[in-house]
Amino acid sequence: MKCSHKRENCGIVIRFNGELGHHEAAQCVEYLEKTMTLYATEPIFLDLSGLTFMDSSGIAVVLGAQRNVLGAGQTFTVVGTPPTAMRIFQASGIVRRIQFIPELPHLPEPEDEEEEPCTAKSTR
Amino acid sequence: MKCSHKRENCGIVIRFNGELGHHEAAQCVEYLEKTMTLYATEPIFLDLSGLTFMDSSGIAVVLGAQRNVLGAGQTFTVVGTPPTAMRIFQASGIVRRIQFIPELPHLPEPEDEEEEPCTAKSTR
Amino acid sequence: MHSEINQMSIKFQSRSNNEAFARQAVAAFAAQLDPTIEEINDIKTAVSEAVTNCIVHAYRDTLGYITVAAKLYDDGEIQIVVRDKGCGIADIQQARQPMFTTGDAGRSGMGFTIMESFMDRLRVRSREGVGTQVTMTKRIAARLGQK
Amino acid sequence: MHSEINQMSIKFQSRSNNEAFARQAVAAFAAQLDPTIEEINDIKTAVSEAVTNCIVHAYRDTLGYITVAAKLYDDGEIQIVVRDKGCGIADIQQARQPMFTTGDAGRSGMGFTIMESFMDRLRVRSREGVGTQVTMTKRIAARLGQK
Ligand SMILES: Nc1ncnc2c1ncn2[C@@H]1O[C@H](COP(=O)(O)OP(=O)(O)O)[C@@H](O)[C@H]1O
Ligand SMILES: Nc1ncnc2c1ncn2[C@@H]1O[C@H](COP(=O)(O)OP(=O)(O)O)[C@@H](O)[C@H]1O
Repeated sequence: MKCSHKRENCGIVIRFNGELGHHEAAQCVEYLEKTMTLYATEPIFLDLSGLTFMDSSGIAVVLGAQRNVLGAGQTFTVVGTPPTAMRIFQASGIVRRIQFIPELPHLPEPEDEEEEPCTAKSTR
Repeated sequence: MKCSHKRENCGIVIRFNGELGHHEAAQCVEYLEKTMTLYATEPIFLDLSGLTFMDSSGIAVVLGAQRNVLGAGQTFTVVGTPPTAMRIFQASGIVRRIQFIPELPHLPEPEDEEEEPCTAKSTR
Repeated sequence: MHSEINQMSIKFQSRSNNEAFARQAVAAFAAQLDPTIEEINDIKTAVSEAVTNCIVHAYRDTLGYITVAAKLYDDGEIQIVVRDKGCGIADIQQARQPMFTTGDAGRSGMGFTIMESFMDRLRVRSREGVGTQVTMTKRIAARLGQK
Repeated sequence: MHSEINQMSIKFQSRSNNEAFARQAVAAFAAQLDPTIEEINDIKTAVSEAVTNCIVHAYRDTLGYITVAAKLYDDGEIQIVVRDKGCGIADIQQARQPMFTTGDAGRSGMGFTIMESFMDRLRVRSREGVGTQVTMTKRIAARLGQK
């Protein structure tokens, strides 16, 4: 499991690569908390498209991230969830409380200030 | 393990894809024999670049292919052997009796009849 | 027909870094039934849930042994048995309810529910102080081109 | 230091389609030492040779059980023990010679030689009619960025 993050037009994108089971969950929780604290006013996207495996441990990881949201422009969205992982999130019902989207929103370059719905709330 | 073959400019190229251990060896031996009989007058290349695993069972497979050579233009060359497999062939000493080359010879298209050293013997 | 064609078992300590080993070993064995990637993922997920339960619940504050046994049948069925000699489950019916957990915030209580929905059948046997045995089966559909 | 940090064992029948399972299971376990791809390939190859020997030689005309046990040590060493209860080896020194084989045309007699050269140490113990035990160890070098 490798955690990384990167600033994109739409906000901060955190990526998990590899297998996410109970053994790896603590590391993911810690990384999410650290990164979300660092970017307390920006939209946060969790990109799961690099997961090669996930079990029900992923549910608590995502729920915990949602609880990390610090207000003032910070939002939390899960992106690119692989099919098997999606079935797990669906079974748990958290798809009703957290936003899951297939791809990162394609926003224009930061220069085009008129159209930045995704980062709108994070300007301060 | 998947065996396949294809005609290329330089001759008939047989490809092994996947893992080659004792369990898969019989299938490989059979495929080589069948294909080499079918193209009895053409140069035969065994492309191992698609092997994800090989143990000492590969030695007998390659030695057997060499014994299949039917004369009259048929030659046998091993191509693209992965590093770990190469160390096995080297340990066995068969690298002194069979030709191992890194890549298929790049021959001009069949139209250019002047330069076809590799298929030269196979015209009849 | 339903005859056994192959079997294996693995035994390992209840350390969380063995979860990946356990699910990958079962996946490597199940590959003999020529499953789809989705079927393999289902099996890995179910094994991961059952093995994690042994580590987190059965041997919560101790180190113990876990065995995973698998059998393949000629009709494409795989049977997987995950066994521990841990604390056992007092009320199995309650334990199998979605969202029920005795674990910490990291547990969602969805383990048994996932095992049930990713496999065809799930049987749980347990005795407090003796241990737990989870038996799961799944039929891998024969595919065109299957050997 | 040389303390054991983890262990596992697998047990399976002497069917040739279990060779892939055995080497992949050991590879999945050895992955905990963060080996390079080359080191993993070495281990898979050595395990494959030892397991194939049980299937082809130890249980030549019969079906028996093979166990593969592995231990990890805190200095990066992996120890692998492959055991059978097959025919045994009459003359171990002779058996370990390169090119010596009692097998058919499919065997090259290079199995023990490959195990020796791909692993750091190889020990063979055997008793005719009782079985054979092959113990192999390899030290995985610590790498930059290793956890
Ligand atoms: N192997 C086991 N040994 C002891 N208790 C178990 C075991 N497996 C499950 N349980 C009990 O059943 C409950 C529900 O398990 P499960 O549905 O897998 O969810 P979770 O693991 O997230 O708690 C656990 O919280 C635990 O109390
Ligand atoms: N597990 C075993 N049980 C019985 N005999 C064995 C075993 N392993 C090896 N041998 C004997 O040792 C010989 C050499 O083995 P090896 O070097 O692996 O080459 P190969 O397997 O190609 O014959 C075998 O031909 C066999 O006679």
